[in-house]
Amino acid sequence: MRRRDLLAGLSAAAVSAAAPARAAGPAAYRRGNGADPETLDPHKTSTVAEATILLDLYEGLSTYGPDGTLVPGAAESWTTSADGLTWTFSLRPDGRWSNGDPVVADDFVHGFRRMLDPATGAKYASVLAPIRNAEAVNRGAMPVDAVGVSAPDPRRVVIQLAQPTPYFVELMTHQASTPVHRPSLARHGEAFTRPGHLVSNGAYLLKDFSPNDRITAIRNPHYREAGKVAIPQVEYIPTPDLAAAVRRFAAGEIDSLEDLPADQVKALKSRFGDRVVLNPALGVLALMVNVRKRPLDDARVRRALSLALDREFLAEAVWGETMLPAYSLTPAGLDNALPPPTMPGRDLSPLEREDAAVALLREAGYGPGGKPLAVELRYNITDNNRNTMVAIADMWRPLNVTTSFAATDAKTHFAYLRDGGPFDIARMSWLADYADPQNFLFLVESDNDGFNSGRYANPAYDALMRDAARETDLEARARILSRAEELFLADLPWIPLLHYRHKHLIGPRLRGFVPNLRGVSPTRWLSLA
Amino acid sequence: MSQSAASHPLAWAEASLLARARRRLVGDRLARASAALLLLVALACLVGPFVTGHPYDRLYYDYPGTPPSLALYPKPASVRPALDRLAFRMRVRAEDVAVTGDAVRLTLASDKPVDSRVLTFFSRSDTFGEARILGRSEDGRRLAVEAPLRSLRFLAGTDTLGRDLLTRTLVAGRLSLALGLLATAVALGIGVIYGALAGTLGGRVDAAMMRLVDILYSLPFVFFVIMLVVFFGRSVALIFVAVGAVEWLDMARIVRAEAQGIRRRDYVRAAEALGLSTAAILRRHVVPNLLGPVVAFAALMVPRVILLESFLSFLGLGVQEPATSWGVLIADGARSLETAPWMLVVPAAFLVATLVALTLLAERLRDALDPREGA
Amino acid sequence: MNPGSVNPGSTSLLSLRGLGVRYPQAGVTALDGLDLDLARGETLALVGESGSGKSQVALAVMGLLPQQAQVAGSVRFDGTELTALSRPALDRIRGARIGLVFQEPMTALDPLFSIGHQIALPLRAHRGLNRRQAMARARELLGLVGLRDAASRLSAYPHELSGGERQRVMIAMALACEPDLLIADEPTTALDVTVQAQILALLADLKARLGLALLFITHDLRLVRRIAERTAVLRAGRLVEAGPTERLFRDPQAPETRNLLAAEPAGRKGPVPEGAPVVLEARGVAVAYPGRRRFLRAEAPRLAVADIDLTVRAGQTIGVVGESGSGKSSLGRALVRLEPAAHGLVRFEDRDLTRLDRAALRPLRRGFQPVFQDPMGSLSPRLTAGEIVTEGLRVHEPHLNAASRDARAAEAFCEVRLDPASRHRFPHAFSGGQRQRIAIARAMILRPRLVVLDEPTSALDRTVQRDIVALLRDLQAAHGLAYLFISHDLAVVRALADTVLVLRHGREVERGPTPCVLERPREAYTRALVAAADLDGGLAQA
Amino acid sequence: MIPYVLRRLAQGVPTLFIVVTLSFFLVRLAPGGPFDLERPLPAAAMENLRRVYGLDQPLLVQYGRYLAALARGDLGPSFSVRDLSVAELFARGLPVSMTLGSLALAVALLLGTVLGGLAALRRGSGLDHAVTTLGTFALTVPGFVVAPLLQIAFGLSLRWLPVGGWDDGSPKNLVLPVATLALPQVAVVARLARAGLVEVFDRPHWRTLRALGLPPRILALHALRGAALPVVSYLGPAAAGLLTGSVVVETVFGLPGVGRYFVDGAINRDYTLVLGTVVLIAVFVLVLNLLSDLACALIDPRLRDFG
Repeated sequence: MRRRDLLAGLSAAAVSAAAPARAAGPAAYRRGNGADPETLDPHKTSTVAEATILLDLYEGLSTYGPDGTLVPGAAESWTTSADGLTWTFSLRPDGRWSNGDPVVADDFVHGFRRMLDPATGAKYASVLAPIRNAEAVNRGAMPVDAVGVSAPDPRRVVIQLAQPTPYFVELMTHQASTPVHRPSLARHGEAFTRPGHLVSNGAYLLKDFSPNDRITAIRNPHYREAGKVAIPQVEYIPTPDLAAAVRRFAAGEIDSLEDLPADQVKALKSRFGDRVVLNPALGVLALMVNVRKRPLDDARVRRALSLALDREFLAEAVWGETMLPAYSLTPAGLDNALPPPTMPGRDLSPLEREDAAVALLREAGYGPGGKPLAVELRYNITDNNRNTMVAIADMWRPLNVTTSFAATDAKTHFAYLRDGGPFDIARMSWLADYADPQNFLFLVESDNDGFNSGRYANPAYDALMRDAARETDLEARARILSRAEELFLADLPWIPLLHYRHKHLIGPRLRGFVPNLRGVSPTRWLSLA
Repeated sequence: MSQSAASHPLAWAEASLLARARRRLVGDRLARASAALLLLVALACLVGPFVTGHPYDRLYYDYPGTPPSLALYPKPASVRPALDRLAFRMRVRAEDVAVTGDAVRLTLASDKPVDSRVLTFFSRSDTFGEARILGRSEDGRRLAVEAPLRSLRFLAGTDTLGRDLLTRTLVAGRLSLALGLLATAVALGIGVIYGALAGTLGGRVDAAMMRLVDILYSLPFVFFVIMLVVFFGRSVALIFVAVGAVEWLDMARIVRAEAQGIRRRDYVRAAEALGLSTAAILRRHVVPNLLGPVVAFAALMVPRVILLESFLSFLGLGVQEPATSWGVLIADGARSLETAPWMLVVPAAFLVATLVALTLLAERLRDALDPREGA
Repeated sequence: MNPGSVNPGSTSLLSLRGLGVRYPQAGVTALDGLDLDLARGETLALVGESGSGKSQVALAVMGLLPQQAQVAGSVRFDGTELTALSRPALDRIRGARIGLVFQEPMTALDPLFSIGHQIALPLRAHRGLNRRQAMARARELLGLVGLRDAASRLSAYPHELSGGERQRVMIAMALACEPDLLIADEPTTALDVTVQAQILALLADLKARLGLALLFITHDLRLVRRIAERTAVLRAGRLVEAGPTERLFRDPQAPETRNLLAAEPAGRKGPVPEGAPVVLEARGVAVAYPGRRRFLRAEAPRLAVADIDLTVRAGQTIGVVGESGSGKSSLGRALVRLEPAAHGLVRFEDRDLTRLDRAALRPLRRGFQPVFQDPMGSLSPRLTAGEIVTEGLRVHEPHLNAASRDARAAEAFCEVRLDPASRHRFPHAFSGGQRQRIAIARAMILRPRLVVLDEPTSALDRTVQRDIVALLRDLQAAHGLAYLFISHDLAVVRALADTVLVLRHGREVERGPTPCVLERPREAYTRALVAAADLDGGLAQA
Repeated sequence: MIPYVLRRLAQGVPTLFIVVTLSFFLVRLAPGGPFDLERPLPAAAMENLRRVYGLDQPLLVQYGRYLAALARGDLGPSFSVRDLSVAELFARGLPVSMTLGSLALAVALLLGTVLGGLAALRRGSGLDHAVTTLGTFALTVPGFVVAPLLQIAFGLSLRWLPVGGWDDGSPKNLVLPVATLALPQVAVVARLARAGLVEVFDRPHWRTLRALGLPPRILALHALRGAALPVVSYLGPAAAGLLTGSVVVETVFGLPGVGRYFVDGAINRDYTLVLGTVVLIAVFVLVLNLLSDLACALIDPRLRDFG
């Protein structure tokens, strides 16, 4: 039994010794957090790592509960008009900024306006797009006070929507919808996000920011439920090297990780047991097909390519089960949705699938015996992307498809797609902002010029999406969206590969963690043993 | 080394320089060992992939992440799970499984008649060979088959996708060595010409030329290389031509210093007095006398380039599929150090052995090329 | 069989018995059964050509032989067997009781430390003086060895001193702890004649004043007579003859001794034929090196050669003499257009060279060829001797193929009296004299009319020198060559030159027919040179 | 000497200008910009951002503005760390990188000299071969392999040292990163020191010193000073690399140095950060080369002619 060498033995020994040795560490929760934030200005953020921190520092009108469900935040309640276009939020009387100032409705109005002000340069202004005039304001076509937000009194925020938006409450949890402390902003300008300057209304307040090292936040004494916040201090530690981060976790230097090296998850599971938590997420990894390019403009070819994929192998071998095989665009478990429709051919045995794929290709004039089909797979370089693409190329080989790779760094990849480069098939991924099928299906609307680089344009699909947007009956809306997804699955402008899962490594000290679809666990609900 | 020198002093002096250097190297045990090792690695990389029995890009879906072993796969214990997985894909049940030496007998059962075409799955799997039908039940719902076990050996294990690591390492070696040589050749060409020109011409030309070198020195190398990768990402060779075009700076400095020294030597004066043109002086006197330090530096540059490639791989900017290199394999291996240490150890062993041998050989070569040594 | 112990009765300070040094790895025996005695206060000269093993004696006594050397026999110093001593014990003797002065004044001092520091080293190590005391003593010592401005020179670094000054510092170091024995290994060889004379005088003076015993190692018999009471001659690691210096000079027994004594270049230059054509004419030649550029200003240019006129006829030899730094080499390079900083008019056989650019000059270059001092440095180590010799043919007779070039190489080898079979060897396989012959052959193969010889014999042993001088003279007679012969060695110049030009600081001091200048010098500087050279004094039979 | 230093520094200005110009246009030519994200920005958001950062101006105007700001010592705001300016990022990261780098340099110098000295004293012995071969070995193993191995050995198995983190520069956290950084440098210094010492031992003046019967302490001083030149002239440029951080060490050990910005800046097309790193390197190279030349002059009086 020389199969595992010394290192594996060493690490196994280390794990067994790991937990108790440093478990009695500091009272601070050392939270592994992917990357450093670009900014702590909630209106300029865009990344997941920022969302995690800002969820602790700020509180929107609504927010997330311990299990990721939507609960009232700065607003204690809200009402909706019958047409679904006017929302009235009532603020809590005891809402306080971290310097003791009361949180008032004008804070929110100002926040929405600032978010949409072109001068702010907000990346995520689209979160507020459902609000009336929001897009026009952000384009600079209207003045900022034209935004459909008002504060009739200090405790009421009234929001006018452009169209009914069933997921609007969830949008209000987003950091883009949080207010910023106006006096601090006025006093410090851009620098209001510095430790010492930053005044926030969440459960924590910023204490220190050391780039590439850690961000320290402490309990906000003025927070309305400060007494119930168990963890007095949280340190967000960036983990750019996941393997090294796991080692730090094993040594007890980090209490939890929110990303894991996928190719090692199997080993991590045997090493850390149920400390490894995998849970479905709101994301999809797909191959975007350039539907304007021959022969990929032929849906039969796209379906054939999709049928030949062994998604289980990808999920298991390449991604270490940190992904789930995707046979639809939307993942299961969304709000206001029917169960996702299934891709045609899903229930076939692999053999039948292959037969079907060959038949489809033959119809289109390709496949074994037909014209050779050469495609280029374009992807941004990461280990897992590379392995995924290699495996996909291998799976297409029996179809007589020869695959070449165009691997570039991320910036080049995304710029290439944005600029409409003549790609064949490109890797695409999407992490949704809210648990609604619309947040997936809008990706391939013909006028979505940011995401729809494959130039899919199906008038019937667009019409369904328009209908759904107008529909106020949630069940009817869900049915319309499901029909749209069926259209999508028949056309396959994107070939869904895998659905994301949240990956957590939870240390022995951490209590109160509840895995959930949105992958959020605000520190205020957690505690340390 | 001095033994042969002492026994044939005349033969020494009369042999050509290169022959002399060769003889001196052959007499040196360490040099011999290094050269032999390099030759072995090069040969293994060239021929090895045809011998290992695995195509370097073949994915064995049944064997991802297999540790190195002399043993044959499949192991008896893994036959059953493989069968179950296969049966699931065929949408049948595997019953009455019996492993007999190098074959397996079983019955495929299903609720509807079993299509015998599913048997192609056996030959397509990595575990079994082509299956033979032994018998069929009347209703067609049970099919007795026998399939031979396919024997595979992964001496150095497999990677995450189940590709044979030894084959991949050897194939990667081709690219790494070729890149090292290519970039070094470019750096050598530019550096020697540039440095020799600057050193020989001297004066204001020299000052201007060296100023340019200083400026290029002040550029952050990493940034420059990343930009090159961004620009030439599709062509590895082009990246390394460009890397060579950056790496020549040191070479130019060394060559210039040496050339300055040589230029002051009387034999260069004598050559000028004989009426040799500047080009001829460069060719016949300056460049040959630079040979020692240049060869040594070049041989040290090959490792540097190969390491640079591995650094780029660490950043995820290295060689791209389907090609692979030692740098890529090592960067992958370093990440899965705890879970699959062989993925690091195997390519790293090749890399380190090659680079150590190369460095040692370079030092010996420099000594051997010095005509004054051992005289 | 024991010629070294001439005074067996007296108690000797240093006594070598059967001293042998072998290098087993290289298969070389450097010293073989050497017996020598040196009494207190006595001066013994150890003479031999290069490779005779004379320096090995110094190293063996001082325990400085390389690790791979095997030492046999005994070295007794004042009753102590040195070969058996531990390193610390040996360190109490060397530097304290035995001083050593090496040949290389340019490199024998540590370039990184001030000379004061270096002279103070042995004082602090052996006398236990503190830094200030040691420095004070160092200043006295520098005064003792005759260094001017001793106090201010303490903080100077070796590279700021001249060769002679450095040798004085070396001697001061060696004498710092008032040793009983001073070993001087070729202490004057690399120095100008005038400096040589001063150093010899200094050694003699110090010896007299301090009662030193002196082991004086040299290849130059002429120096011996001035300083040594007894002389021993070494050849190939063996003692061939020893005895009182005067007897040795009067009545040499061993052939080796006789050979050394006859090493002075003999003969005189015959007259130049009437009406010989002018080969080279130079007017107002000057060499000015540009001053270094400093921040915002440039230093004044340094004038190496100022305003020299020269006419050389076929068959004529002009000797250019002067001390190092006198500009004689710069002048030589200027005349053959190898000196980019040269000015003035140079005509070669009716062609004005100064107006020609490099390319136009090239075809003319075969008419005038240089030969340099350092026979190793002037031969490219990566070409065979034959390739080196025929290199000029590639330029000037490009129609020749390899075979005919090779044949010409063989001829040229014969002409300079080298074995033609050796032309396939590389330069390092030749001795110094042979290398100089290769350099001469390289020039001769082009049949030049003028050869500028820049110290061609200075790096060679006396006996080799004599042969090269003879070769040069024969070549001149055979081909009617004109020579510009640059040398600091008046004996060689006397044997070769028609006319002597004396240079100092780049300017002409004196010029005239060789016998006139050397026998009846007009200028004081020339007189000093001639006196220091001691042209006939050293050798009785010369 | 002061005029010499001033002139050398003045010479750096045109170098800096050329380097900055070259890099400015190089990074602008690269495909993709700072705001090309995995999640493509809506056109309006992109437009707003470009305007906020002045990227909507013609390239030459941007270049002119950058140069003007640079002349005032302003490196501009970072595109990828929007809360901090490039200068602030450097101000926070440099102390970390320089602490690590200078410790690594010190270790390399000390250990390298000792090993090189031992090898030179026992030339041709087993020890000599061992030092040479191990040195070669150390030079061929990439840092991203050494670092995890050290983490596993000393952090996880032996549990002597923390696996990663900065912890405000606590000595325990410095050991492994410094070891990783120093390892190849130790090898280089050992090799240079050995070669330098061997050369000193072969020089005539070494014989002179030995003939004086000096104690080993004094001999060592002379030998080391004689061998110091190649080491110092190597360390100048090498220090520029070490002191400005190492992306590998900082990433694996999770340290807040500036080394990562060299890579991140380029990969994220963070234009100002990239140019900041360019300026940083150029200044370090300039200053350290100058320091190394001055140190060489201090060691060797023959180099003291500051012409």
